[in-house]
Amino acid sequence: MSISILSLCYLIASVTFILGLKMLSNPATARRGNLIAAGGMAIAIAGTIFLYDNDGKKLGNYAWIFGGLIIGSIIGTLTAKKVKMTAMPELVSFFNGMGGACAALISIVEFDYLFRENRTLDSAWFNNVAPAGHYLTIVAGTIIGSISFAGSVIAWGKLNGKIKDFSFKGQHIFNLVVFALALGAAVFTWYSNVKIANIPFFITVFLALLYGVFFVLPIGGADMPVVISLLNSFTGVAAACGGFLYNNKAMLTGGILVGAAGTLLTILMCRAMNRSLKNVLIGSFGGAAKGTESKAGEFGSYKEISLSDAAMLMAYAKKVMIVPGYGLAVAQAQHTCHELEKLLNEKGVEVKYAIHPVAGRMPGHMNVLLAEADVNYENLLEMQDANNEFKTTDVVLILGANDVVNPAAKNDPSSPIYGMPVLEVEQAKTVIVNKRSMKPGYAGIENELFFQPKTSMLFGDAKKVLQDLLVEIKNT
Amino acid sequence: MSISILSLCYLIASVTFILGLKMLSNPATARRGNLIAAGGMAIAIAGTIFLYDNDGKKLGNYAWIFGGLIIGSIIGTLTAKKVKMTAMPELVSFFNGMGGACAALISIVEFDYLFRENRTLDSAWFNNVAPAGHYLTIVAGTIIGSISFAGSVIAWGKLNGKIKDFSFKGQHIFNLVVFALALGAAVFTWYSNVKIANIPFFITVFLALLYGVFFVLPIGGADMPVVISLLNSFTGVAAACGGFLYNNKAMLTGGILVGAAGTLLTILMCRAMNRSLKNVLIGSFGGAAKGTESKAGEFGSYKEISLSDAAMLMAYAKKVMIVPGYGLAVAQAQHTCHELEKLLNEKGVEVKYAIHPVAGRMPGHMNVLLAEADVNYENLLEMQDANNEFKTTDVVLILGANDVVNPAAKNDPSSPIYGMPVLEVEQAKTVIVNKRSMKPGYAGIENELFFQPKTSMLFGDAKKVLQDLLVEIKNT
Amino acid sequence: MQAILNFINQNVELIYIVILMIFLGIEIIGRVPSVLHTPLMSGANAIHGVVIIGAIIVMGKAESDNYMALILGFLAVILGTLNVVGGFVVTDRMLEMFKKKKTPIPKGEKNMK
Amino acid sequence: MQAILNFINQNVELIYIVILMIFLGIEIIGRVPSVLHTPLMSGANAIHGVVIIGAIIVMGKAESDNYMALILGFLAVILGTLNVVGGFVVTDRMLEMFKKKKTPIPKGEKNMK
Ligand SMILES: NC(=O)c1ccc[n+]([C@@H]2O[C@H](COP(=O)([O-])OP(=O)(O)OC[C@H]3O[C@@H](n4cnc5c(N)ncnc54)[C@H](OP(=O)(O)O)[C@@H]3O)[C@@H](O)[C@H]2O)c1
Ligand SMILES: NC(=O)c1ccc[n+]([C@@H]2O[C@H](COP(=O)([O-])OP(=O)(O)OC[C@H]3O[C@@H](n4cnc5c(N)ncnc54)[C@H](OP(=O)(O)O)[C@@H]3O)[C@@H](O)[C@H]2O)c1
Repeated sequence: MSISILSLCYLIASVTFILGLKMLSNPATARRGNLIAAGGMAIAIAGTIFLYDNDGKKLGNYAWIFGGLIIGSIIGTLTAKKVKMTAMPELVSFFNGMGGACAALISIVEFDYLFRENRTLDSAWFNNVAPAGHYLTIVAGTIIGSISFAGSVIAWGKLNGKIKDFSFKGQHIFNLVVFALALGAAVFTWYSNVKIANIPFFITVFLALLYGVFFVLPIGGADMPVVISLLNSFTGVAAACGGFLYNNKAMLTGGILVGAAGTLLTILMCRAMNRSLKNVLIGSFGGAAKGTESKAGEFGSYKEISLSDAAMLMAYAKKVMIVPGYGLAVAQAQHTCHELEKLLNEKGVEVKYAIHPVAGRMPGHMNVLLAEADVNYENLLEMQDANNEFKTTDVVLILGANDVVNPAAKNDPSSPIYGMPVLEVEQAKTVIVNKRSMKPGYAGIENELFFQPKTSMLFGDAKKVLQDLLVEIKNT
Repeated sequence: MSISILSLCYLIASVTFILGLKMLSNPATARRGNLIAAGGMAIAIAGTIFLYDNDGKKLGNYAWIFGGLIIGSIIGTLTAKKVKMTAMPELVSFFNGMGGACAALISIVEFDYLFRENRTLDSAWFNNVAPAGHYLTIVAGTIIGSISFAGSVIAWGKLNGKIKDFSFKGQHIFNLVVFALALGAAVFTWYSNVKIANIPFFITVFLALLYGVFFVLPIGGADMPVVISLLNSFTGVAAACGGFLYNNKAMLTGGILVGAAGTLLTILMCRAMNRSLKNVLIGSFGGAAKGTESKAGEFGSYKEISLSDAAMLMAYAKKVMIVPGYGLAVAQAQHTCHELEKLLNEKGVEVKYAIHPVAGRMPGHMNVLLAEADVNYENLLEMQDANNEFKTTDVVLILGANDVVNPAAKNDPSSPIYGMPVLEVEQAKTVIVNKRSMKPGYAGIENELFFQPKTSMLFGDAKKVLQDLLVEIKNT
Repeated sequence: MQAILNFINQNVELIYIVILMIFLGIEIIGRVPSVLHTPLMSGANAIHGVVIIGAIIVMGKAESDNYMALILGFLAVILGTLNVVGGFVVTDRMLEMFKKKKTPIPKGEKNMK
Repeated sequence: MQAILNFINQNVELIYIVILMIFLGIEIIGRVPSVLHTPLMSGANAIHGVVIIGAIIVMGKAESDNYMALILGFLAVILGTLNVVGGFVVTDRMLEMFKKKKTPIPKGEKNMK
């Protein structure tokens, strides 16, 4: 009886996961989708705690279980509520790592059971005593879970700046070897004596963790969103392994669903910034090479503009469009930017923001950033609408954006970002670009825009420059 | 062993069905999708014939099986190859009916087994001897299959004009009663004596067939595409019942897939012509009422144009757009229309066709029609492109189209077709409308276009008028 | 109630398959352009012809003295085959007519990507 | 080979579920706008927290003398809960920020349909 109700709970959970994910991929329903999935999850968890029994044996250790649940919930809620909006991707990565660890731990315990049951009998081989399918799922869960745990933690560290990119020659060979060894150890376990089978197994775990670390270490911090999404789908698969282990449909479906969706999402992310997944994972070495300025100056010379002139231009403009980019996030200048907007409004200037979907370093980075400085959402224009409004714009103020306004994406088929839709700022009357130097951005390429006649550069740290602008404009 | 291979075959089949259907819904891949699904089907069938065995018992009667397969294939291929393109929807309906019949027959035979096994034992009740779930699937398969068979055959008859619309007062009540009785008979079977259980069962079959007939009879011929799509999904469900009966995954998945997709497709079809499914099934009574011309003349007067003037206009135009509609199909004037096109081309006039997605009486009707008269596909413009070209068009020739060029869909919120995208012919310099009278079209509403100054009417049967036009133009 | 729950529990896998299939069926054709409605309908019609498998099984199981099963089964096989073969052939013919017209699309964009 | 076939045959339902799930996962998020990538990722991340169920089972089965199982299980429950609870909460917070901005859409079109 109770078992039947439980499988019904799991069925409901699976359906809510599907619906939730579906709704999450549509702006209008996303939030409800998230809640629905959460509801399903709650049902599945409650069901497991109270209804689970395998042939008559119900669960015990309720104290421990609830203890863990409560501790986890408190920490989870607090961190999630406290974290600064801009730090959310890190947090996602962190949580993802926890999930991976959880999957790995489960598999390890299950292996431990297999091991204890049999180590008493002497001189038997592990493969004689353990069912192959069972062991296979255990190993899969362990390895994938460990990789996703280690990788996510590294990614987390990178995003909040604790860990720096690190790579050495032939690192890929090294990684492959580590991975191969991990598998090797797992196979060795299978063929080793039951008494000592646990040793090679724990070597497997260790090597998997090691691989996770070195897999993510070399990848450029800017690509972390992609990596996190990938590790995310890994954890999904690890969870699915757990589903096989306990023949648990909720875990199975939920895991596979995330595994599949996560993989596609990873690819979509890469596509959004015109890169292939391979290029993100391997190409990351070129990090240095990418920064090349070999082509520098090929577009002739650029002109600078003084603060006062810039202030003048904006103060007397009818419509100003602000194009925020990664630089704004680096400079943490979103609040100052909002002040500028308000000041200009007082002067009767219409101010809008042009948001490029991949501006910054994670999808929606700019929405998050400006939301933090509570800029009014009505003023954030998506790329399409923005491109329609540039024609009627007097001044475009580019704050630490570069690739997303690079005309080469439209004009120059040889450019690495060719084909990526960009903000067509050059349609406006004048363009003021704020950045600290002529250095290129993420894509590491020159930007012809900076050299066009209607463009003028306003060098300096975004925050600093904005503050000075505020003063100047007040005085005009 | 062989069983394992068989379930692999079924697995492959299911996947190909999914892929096939997915590809079918995208113009670029549709044809390949159809072939892929067909391939999967072949695998499933071959697998069943040669690998099926239930606990040791392989299949027999190969002569009969192959006989049936061959006969079916020959008839199927021939009819499908011979049929005139415009008659294809009828054929689809016919084939769909055959599928429904097949599902029903299977269930009937399975019932017959249940019945024979037990009728020997005396004074037992059917429900004591038959497993409930098994009987339930049998009944479901029988009823749904029969309805879909009877309904499809009626729809087929209607489309090729053999059967006329027929409805009487309170028909819906009658239908509901018949349906209820069918279910009742099925329940009665369940509680009747094993010796005579077959009698109420066959009454069920009969009533289901009856319901199918009266379900489709009253619905207007124009709505048959929708009805066929609905019956299509019915057959899908019936097939799925078969899947449960033999715990056969290929049948189950294939059936459910079509059941679900078919239902959605039905709704999409209705939406494409701005109607609700309910309105199509029930509203069909209003057929007469819809034809109302109460509003006639509210738009003032219309002007006619003589053949010679029309010929003149077109012969000296730079660009002529032809808007084909249901009337062209009725008049079977596609070939004449093509001749006109060629003649005008000789005279250096550019001729294009503006195709509205729901022009005619089935989706893509016009594509099919003009393809038959092998009009060059490059000259068929979809609605969007057409609407962009009307501005630069000198003469629009409307052949038996009405609703799809009715401006009320854009201007008049009270209009039943309000919101349906239409061909904006009024953007062209002059509009010539050919139809036989001022009678309204499918939607049964007046068309303001006919009364606009730049519009002039050219009455008569499309074919006749086109032939006369040919002569006239030759003489100019 | 009890009965239903047990049923669910025993057939939970099948129920999953059915539910997932329903989701898929809806997701898959969600974005079909209306001009393709007819071929899509026709293609789906061919797919549910899979019911032929059932007919073959019936036919194959029938004892040689069970005329009802033999005759109805035989009929079922013929009709089922009609559905399958006819369905796929007619769909292919329909699509043939949209094919040429559609080539511009892939040519135009697909190559870009 | 033989072994694989048998495996397939025995677990055919599970295999179906897995395959259908893969299809669904891909179909479902196929059309997500890039601005939603981050929340979607975060939401998916929360969903795979379902692994917590496994942790609970491990914890619940552990005999009171099996310290390894107890400790690791306890840890697993905590981490899993972190994943689930934290995941959903942070996703909700993210979406909060896109929410307002998106309202125009439903207002604009949805009502038409
Ligand atoms: N959104 C995503 O999901 C995502 C993820 C990974 C990668 N990306 C990629 O990131 C790029 C985003 O384009 P973007 O235009 O936003 O950024 P960008 O192209 O990386 O350019 C950022 C610019 O900001 C300037 N900058 C840096 N710090 C600054 C500061 N403190 N004050 C003022 N300026 C500063 C830099 O020039 P100086 O050094 O001269 O100041 C740099 O040129 C795209 O190529 C996208 O593909 C996006
Ligand atoms: N495509 C689909 O899937 C589908 C399915 C069902 C319904 N529909 C509906 O059908 C309509 C299609 O629009 P439509 O403009 O193509 O057709 P329509 O609106 O039904 O108008 C057809 C017109 O052709 C004229 N006509 C009839 N026979 C003729 C002949 N022999 N020669 C010349 N003219 C003739 C009729 O006027 P006279 O009687 O005065 O000649 C009639 O006004 C839409 O409302 C659509 O929603 C479409």
